[in-house]
Amino acid sequence: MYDLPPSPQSLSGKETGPLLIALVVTLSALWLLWSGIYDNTLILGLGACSIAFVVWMTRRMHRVAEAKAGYTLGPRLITYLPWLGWEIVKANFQVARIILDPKLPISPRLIRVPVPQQTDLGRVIYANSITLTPGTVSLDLRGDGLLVHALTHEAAEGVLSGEMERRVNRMERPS
Amino acid sequence: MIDSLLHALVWILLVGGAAFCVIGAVGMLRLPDFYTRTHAATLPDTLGAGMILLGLMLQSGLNLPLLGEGASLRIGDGNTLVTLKLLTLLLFLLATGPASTHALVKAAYARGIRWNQASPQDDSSDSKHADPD
Amino acid sequence: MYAAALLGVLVTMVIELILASRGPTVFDRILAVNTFGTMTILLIALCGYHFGRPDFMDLALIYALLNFIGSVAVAKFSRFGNLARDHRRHASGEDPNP
Amino acid sequence: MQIPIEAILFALLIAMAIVIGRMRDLFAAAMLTGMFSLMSAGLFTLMDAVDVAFTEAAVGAGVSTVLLLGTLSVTRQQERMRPTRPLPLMVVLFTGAALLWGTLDMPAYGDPNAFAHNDITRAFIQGTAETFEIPNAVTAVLGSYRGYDTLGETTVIFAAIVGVMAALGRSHTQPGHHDPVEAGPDAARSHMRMRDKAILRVIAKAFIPFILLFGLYVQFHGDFGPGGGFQAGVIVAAGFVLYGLIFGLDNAERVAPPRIVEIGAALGVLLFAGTGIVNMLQGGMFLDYSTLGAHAGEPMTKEHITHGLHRGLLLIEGGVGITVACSILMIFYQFSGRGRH
Repeated sequence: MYDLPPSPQSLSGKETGPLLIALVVTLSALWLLWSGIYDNTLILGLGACSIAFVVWMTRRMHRVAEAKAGYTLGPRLITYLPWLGWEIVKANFQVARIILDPKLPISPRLIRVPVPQQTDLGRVIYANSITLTPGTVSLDLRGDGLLVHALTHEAAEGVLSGEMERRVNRMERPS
Repeated sequence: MIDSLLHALVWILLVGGAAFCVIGAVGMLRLPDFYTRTHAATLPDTLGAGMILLGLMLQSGLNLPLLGEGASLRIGDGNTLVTLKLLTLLLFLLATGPASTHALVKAAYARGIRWNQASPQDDSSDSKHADPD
Repeated sequence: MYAAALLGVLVTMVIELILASRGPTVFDRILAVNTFGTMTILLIALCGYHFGRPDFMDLALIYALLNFIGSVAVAKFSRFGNLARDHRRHASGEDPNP
Repeated sequence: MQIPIEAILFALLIAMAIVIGRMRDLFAAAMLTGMFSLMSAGLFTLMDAVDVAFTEAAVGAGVSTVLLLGTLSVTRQQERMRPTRPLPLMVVLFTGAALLWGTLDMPAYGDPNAFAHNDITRAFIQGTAETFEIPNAVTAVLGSYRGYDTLGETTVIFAAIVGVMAALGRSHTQPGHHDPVEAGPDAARSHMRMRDKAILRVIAKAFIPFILLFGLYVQFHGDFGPGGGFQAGVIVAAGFVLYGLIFGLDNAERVAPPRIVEIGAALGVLLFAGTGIVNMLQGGMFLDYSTLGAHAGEPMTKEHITHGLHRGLLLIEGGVGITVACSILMIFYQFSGRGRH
């Protein structure tokens, strides 16, 4: 009765395999981690049923609203995250110093930076990294431009220097 | 030796995280307009929450006799499950935080919320705002 | 130790409450409520340790997952004045600046 | 240590209540109500009512904000200023005074001789621990000693959704609306728009599975920790609500068709009550789950009884979860389909 429409972006057979396995593995790991009960077959069985239900529902949702996420993140994620973490720590201290300064030395700027990433996931990681770093907030992601509000000139220069952009790019295309 | 070092580290992380929360809140009080306040609001969401949760993770530690007796684990003597739960909690916070901030800022921008200060330098090629309704 | 961190979290909550009631725009309030949500998560996690109750972590997790929904709903409502209108029927009016 | 924190939180609650009462902007008031509920959940946690805090968190943090906003989209956003009328004011003052007077009979905060700490309560907790052999007594008490109450509560939720549907009419989207031919170009258009909202879409897509899984985890671990059918139902519904918020009501209704959700709401109550009827058919009393563990021809042992109780709890918690999830989702459909222009 409720036939799902064939979405133009529905998952093709090639992508389904690895994505599905990744989803099932993540969900199973989370269940075991949350549950902490491993000697009760009933609970484990219910866990398996839950995972099956969630996977079914997720695939249904993805088929309804187009769902090509492009999970092409390379192993560079492992080197990207610590770098991002360190950037966040540095930026935190900078913003904290500005806030605690009695003169409140801010110089807000609005800048537009290019978003050369290929996949939506890459764009989202880039935009979210900018937001996560205090001192810069991504305002609007549209087409291949990203509107960024920066608290200070230094923060704006940091984004314009494009180091983060290069790192996300490299992570996106495993080479 | 290691123990007291670890203890000191937990202390620093917890108190430092709380300090960043307070600084962020003070910043939100002091900064002049909505957009600059979002920058201050990022402090508690990133380093504030991060340091506190990291401190708690160190406190419960990783102790690997993980299987069995899951329901009756106690805190304070190496509790892997709690540590891992805190880790997922931190990851969730770091992933959803910027998304909701972005949704909020984007909504404010679309509704034409303006800068309080005279005129921030606008390097953007399109500086038109949607009409506020 | 936990008490010191708890104190900081509570102070932050008080300030956020002031911010939420002060405004001036609705977005400032939402921003304050967002941070308040994060503080509640930290409060519950810290209390879990302080009182030795690990099951508090489930509560903190639920907050982290559901707070996001509340924020999205608020942001969406403040922008469009409704929650989830049919995209097909309002395809033109859906995005104010296409 | 505990008392000062609670005192601060109580003071904050009162301050917040005053702020909300003075607020004219209903949108801001709705958000502050969410904050109020966050704080009460923190307070419940401190008072060791973890299950209550869990419900408050699940309902307050996600769903009630969404429902209040849904209501706002049907009504107006500013409170209308009216001159104070004496009669309603009197009624309110009188009721408030009566309630305050009533609290005088309640035991002092933290009183060890309070009713909640007397022998009957202790006997209940003790008995639960012995017969049920599950760590979280709250779930067992709700399902067994207070089984009729819980059935009643589930029925109330079901009645609420029936009431909402009677007041607002059935969902505006008709089933035939979604024929694939029409949906084809629409899906393509939604892809075009996708670029604009990539951030929320990608994050939501990544998170909905975890929200759903967490809901199911809460559903099935009510025996071991805080949680159970009510909380789980809210969380699962919240996952679908997030989907509807970000991908649109039409897509959400395609994933979880309103017809099936309606049936689900009734099915949950049926599952609960049906368990009781099966108990009666097996020769027990209504909602006496121990009969479910009986083996034909064998005398009932304690192990059988415990087994039956576990099965019964699983079934009725499932019923509660299904009803709650479906009801909340249905209410979300009803309200969000009626936004103003």
